[in-house]
Amino acid sequence: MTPSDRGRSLFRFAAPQVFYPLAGRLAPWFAALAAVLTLAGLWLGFFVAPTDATQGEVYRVIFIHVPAAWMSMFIYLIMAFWAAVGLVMNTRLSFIMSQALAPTGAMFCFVALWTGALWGKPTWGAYWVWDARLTSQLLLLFLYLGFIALTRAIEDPRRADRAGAIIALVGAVNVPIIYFSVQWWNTLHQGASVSLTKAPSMATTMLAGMLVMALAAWAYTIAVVLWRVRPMILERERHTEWVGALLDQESTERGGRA
Amino acid sequence: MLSTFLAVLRRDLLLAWRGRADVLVTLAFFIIVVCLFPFGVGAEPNLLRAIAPGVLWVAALLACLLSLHRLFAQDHVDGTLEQLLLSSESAVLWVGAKVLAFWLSTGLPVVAVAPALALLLDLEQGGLPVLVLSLTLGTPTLALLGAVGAALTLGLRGGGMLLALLVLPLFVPVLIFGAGAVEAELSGTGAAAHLLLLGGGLAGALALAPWACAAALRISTE
Amino acid sequence: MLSTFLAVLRRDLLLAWRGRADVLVTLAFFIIVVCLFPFGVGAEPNLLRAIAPGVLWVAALLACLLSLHRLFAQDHVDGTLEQLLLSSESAVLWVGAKVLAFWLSTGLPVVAVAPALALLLDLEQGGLPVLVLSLTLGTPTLALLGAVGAALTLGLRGGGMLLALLVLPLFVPVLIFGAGAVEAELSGTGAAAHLLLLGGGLAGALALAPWACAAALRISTE
Amino acid sequence: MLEVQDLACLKGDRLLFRDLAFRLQAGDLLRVAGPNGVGKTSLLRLVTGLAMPEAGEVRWQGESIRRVREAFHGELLYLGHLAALNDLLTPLENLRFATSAVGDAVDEEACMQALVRIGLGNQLDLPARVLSAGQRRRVGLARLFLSAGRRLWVLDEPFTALDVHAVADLAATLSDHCAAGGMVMLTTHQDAPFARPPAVLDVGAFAC
Amino acid sequence: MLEVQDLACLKGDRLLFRDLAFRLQAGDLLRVAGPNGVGKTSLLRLVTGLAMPEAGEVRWQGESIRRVREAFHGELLYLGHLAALNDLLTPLENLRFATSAVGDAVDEEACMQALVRIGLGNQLDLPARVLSAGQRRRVGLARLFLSAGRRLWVLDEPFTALDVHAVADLAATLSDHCAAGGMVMLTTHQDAPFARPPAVLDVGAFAC
Amino acid sequence: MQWESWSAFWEMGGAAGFVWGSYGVTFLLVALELVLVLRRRKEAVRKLLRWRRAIGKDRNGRTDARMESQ
Ligand code: HEM
Ligand SMILES: Nc1ncnc2c1ncn2[C@@H]1O[C@H](COP(=O)(O)OP(=O)(O)OP(=O)(O)O)[C@@H](O)[C@H]1O
Ligand SMILES: Nc1ncnc2c1ncn2[C@@H]1O[C@H](COP(=O)(O)OP(=O)(O)OP(=O)(O)O)[C@@H](O)[C@H]1O
Ligand SMILES: [Mg+2]
Ligand SMILES: [Mg+2]
Repeated sequence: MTPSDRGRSLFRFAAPQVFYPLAGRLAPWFAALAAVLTLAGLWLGFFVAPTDATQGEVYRVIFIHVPAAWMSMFIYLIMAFWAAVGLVMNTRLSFIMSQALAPTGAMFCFVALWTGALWGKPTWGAYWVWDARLTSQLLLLFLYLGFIALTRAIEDPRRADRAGAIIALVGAVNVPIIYFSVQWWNTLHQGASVSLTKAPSMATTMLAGMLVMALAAWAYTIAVVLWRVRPMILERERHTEWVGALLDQESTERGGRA
Repeated sequence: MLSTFLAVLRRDLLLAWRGRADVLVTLAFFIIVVCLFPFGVGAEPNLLRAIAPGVLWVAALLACLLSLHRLFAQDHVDGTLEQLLLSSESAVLWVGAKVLAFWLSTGLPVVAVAPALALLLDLEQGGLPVLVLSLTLGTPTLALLGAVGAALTLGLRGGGMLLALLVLPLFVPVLIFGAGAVEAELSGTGAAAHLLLLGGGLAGALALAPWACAAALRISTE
Repeated sequence: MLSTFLAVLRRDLLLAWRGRADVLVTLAFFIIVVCLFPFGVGAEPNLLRAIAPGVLWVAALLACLLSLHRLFAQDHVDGTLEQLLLSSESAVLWVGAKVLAFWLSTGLPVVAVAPALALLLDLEQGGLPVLVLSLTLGTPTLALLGAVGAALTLGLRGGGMLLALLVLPLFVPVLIFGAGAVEAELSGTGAAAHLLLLGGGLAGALALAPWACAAALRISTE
Repeated sequence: MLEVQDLACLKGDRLLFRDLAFRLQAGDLLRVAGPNGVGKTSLLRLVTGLAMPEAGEVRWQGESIRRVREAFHGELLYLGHLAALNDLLTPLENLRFATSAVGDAVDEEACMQALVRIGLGNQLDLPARVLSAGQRRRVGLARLFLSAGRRLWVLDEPFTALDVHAVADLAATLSDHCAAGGMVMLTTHQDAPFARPPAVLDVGAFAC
Repeated sequence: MLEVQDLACLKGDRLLFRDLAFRLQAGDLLRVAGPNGVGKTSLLRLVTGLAMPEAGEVRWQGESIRRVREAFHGELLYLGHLAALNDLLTPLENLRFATSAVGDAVDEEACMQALVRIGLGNQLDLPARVLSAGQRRRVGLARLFLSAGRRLWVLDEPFTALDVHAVADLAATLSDHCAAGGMVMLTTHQDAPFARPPAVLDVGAFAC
Repeated sequence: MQWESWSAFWEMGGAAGFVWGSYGVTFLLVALELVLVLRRRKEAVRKLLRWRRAIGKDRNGRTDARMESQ
């Protein structure tokens, strides 16, 4: 074995090398898609959908509230999926994916809570009630925060990857448990004085606006995650030759520009 | 195989005995938190009675939470954990022993004094057996789930608090069914369903937590 | 003279910043404890509103209590405390700096988020300013009293719990007047008397606690 | 027996060493040398399997230690920088636990003799907290006398804090273990009177 | 200058030593010797005033150190077994804090130079947690270069974990301090190349 | 189109605070996230370049020199 062979066999993570430029090329397209869909959704939501008979204009919050709530739950599932893949297959890219998803998921989770609270005040008369769905959303936010806090608190990336993966999986097992327990807990105490399912049956234009906004949220998530994955790949693969070459190129460009 | 389990169990119980102060103080914490409530909320008996099961369960949960970081911390600092991980036995074994010893020395005393405190808050007598039963089923679950969190946050700065953040969402279902059992019993609905769910949770935690915990420990000491 | 004070203050704030996670997590703990209560007690808004001031104050107290052991522990373990005690400046100075940095990094955030949590528990809006004021006066008192306890229990086994046991009796009056202030305001009696007492407590603690704490540190490191 | 190939160790930003290779056979005493911070402790932790290498492999009897973990750990004794003492327990209790936790069946009498032999006869009943620096170290080293059955000893600065007599004693014990067909791998900055001068592995030569 | 009279030290129920007496004058380098557990660390802590003697007195310039505590601590530098490093701070931050906390006005540049001089030039920005054993020790020792103004240095096993170069360096620094009229009192089990052989105080001779 | 005027649109039937509060915070967070994410790459590249220079792997140091001499 020649020394250079050895050097190459030292770092043999091909996948990130392929994924890095791919992510860079795809992300702007998804971002553009997200922008277009958002504009379309807002137009549908504000100018096409009619005023709601019972709630008046407040209901227009729905066009971000529901997509955000959906995204926050989907993203957690995807995060846990990548964590599991990482633990089983021992691929670094999966861990990176799951960590790149978390902040966006937490953001959507917070948005769902915030918009729900602002919606609740005029419709229920309180910013917050301990309804089952609301409560499980709050706990989901805590799960996100725990995952982020843990992965940030550990400096060694390898340890952070695995520890984060474990807590993501434990959390994923717990999400349904939390959801059902909270539901049961609540119905025991008070009759469903407030219930989201009693929401007014929707006009098709409302539904369309909501769906378009949900698609926009998907596109946005994909774009942001692709962008976030790139520097994470660079940082972890900095010892590889391809990152070295890439950085050299980058610094020449900078030097050239200066 | 059993020798590792027994060695760890024996040592941890010996340590608990040597550091009796600790065990007593976990208890004292439980008692004090419960006693703080009348000060904070006001001494009205009806109000206190209404919140009694919730307060007792929350206090038990906090007492467990606050002693959790002790579970592996000392062994991590002084290098014992490294040695245990170098044992040729499966880590699941001694992790189980450690959690068992932990529960015996912190959970059990809490379960034992809970009825007395319930009387202090004027909980109706009919609720006492259910309270004890729900704590007996619930606190081991808390210990098992908490052990995973303790292993993950080992040696991190602010570990104790990070631990709290990680495990509290996991503790919520236990709390709901635990406190719910007592309230259901008092309201006449019957606590059987709640207790069954608590039992199921314990079985699930017993089956999964030691593995997760052992994996977490290997990661944390790397 | 001031140089020691400033050096310690600067370093402790830097450490708090370096370990931001810590500060955030203390906060998260406060939030979570408040959120646990509805799970234990049930979601009925009237009940929750009635216990809201008490729950918020108990949670603030617990959050302070649980971060207290951090105040000197690290410096004790790594020998920094010995070095500080060998400084030719008076120990009262740097003890004051440490407590100040501690309050800035744990008490202040709690005071800042308390109003949001009060809304979660549906506390009436009129009570919010009094809640914030009472916490602003009360939490530094807790930190000062707690520092004495932290110094006394330094390096003892089960220190965290022993600490809780030692300082909780001292904390109870603060809790009573703090939660009492909010309740008095809501019931229309006016909170002035309560707040005055809290202010007096703070002044007293400021005058005495650093000395007691310095003496306790000398004893603990011997 | 123990074979290390192409080992690389990454710490944070820094690649400490790469392409490190050596082998250890029955009777070998290997001293890992190099200046402070070159990566000796890191190497020892890789060899024991407590840490995972960035690249390369550690082999025990020809098999990767990750595949034969249990068998390997059954043959290994590792004493690190940390003494693995619980401050509340006495030296005797600590030693008994340390041996039985890793599955060695050692009775109390043997533990006591090991402690007496290493010079802690008067400290058997003190909590480890009050022991002096050298005495703490000795409690850890007492395990050597009870672990003749474990073939590979990996010791991180075992001579630290020991007085001259204890150093000579320990060196003799290590030499005996090798003479009986064991393997020893250690780091130290001090000279010690080994029976035969040990082989030296200079980590600095593989540094990046 | 420093005078110790009739000192006795009781630990638990064991009287470690009694009637211990010595004096240290400008330019003296004193090595406290004795086997493990004889009471060297205990003696050093008595001398610095961190612990109180069972009997006897420690005098600084003829006055009991309990009466002139502040003046005495202004002249004293003590480095114990523990490195007094915070794991989160970098060596530079640790060193700056260590000096300014005891009231020495030292600027950042000087701290940096001290660290570079002691061989930590590449570790200035790492958190102390990840340093190797020897590097941790060095951060503490860097204070020596910034404390020439403090006359009495009391060092507990300063050579522990240091590699051979660092040991030689440190010995030279200590010899220089004495040559410049300072006083050094240290314990060690290792030999070190001092400029002049140090005076030896055998604690064992006073043991009970 | 159901809005009589722009001002009616901005008033949102009296629910302006709630609706615009929701949309405002959401888009603020999205903008913040985008800024952070895009800046993060630049920072990472800068940090890595500094690191490569520190460990002396920077081949570009030489290229730069060559370019200057040209
Ligand atoms: C902080 C308060 C709130 C939170 C955390 C919250 C949370 C959620 C969540 C998680 C969902 C998705 C549920 C699913 O798809 O299964 C959702 C959907 C929805 N929410 Fe909210 N919500 C809040 C307040 C409100 C309010 C005040 C209203 C209106 C009165 C409302 C109306 C809706 C509607 C209409 C849906 C769609 C229902 C469906 O697709 O089944 N929400 N919310
Ligand atoms: N995150 C990090 N970034 C950069 N360097 C690091 C990091 N973590 C550890 N190091 C370096 O890795 C080395 C670890 O060395 P190790 O503890 O193996 O040294 P050693 O050879 O045992 O030294 P000693 O003789 O002092 O015990 C140190 O030089 C340390 O500075
Ligand atoms: N409570 C106690 N009861 C009996 N003996 C005690 C007690 N506390 C400490 N000792 C003994 O006092 C001695 C303390 O010694 P010290 O730490 O001063 O030793 P040292 O000379 O520094 O040793 P080393 O070279 O190992 O550092 C030890 O022998 C210890 O066993
Ligand atoms: Mg080392
Ligand atoms: Mg000593």
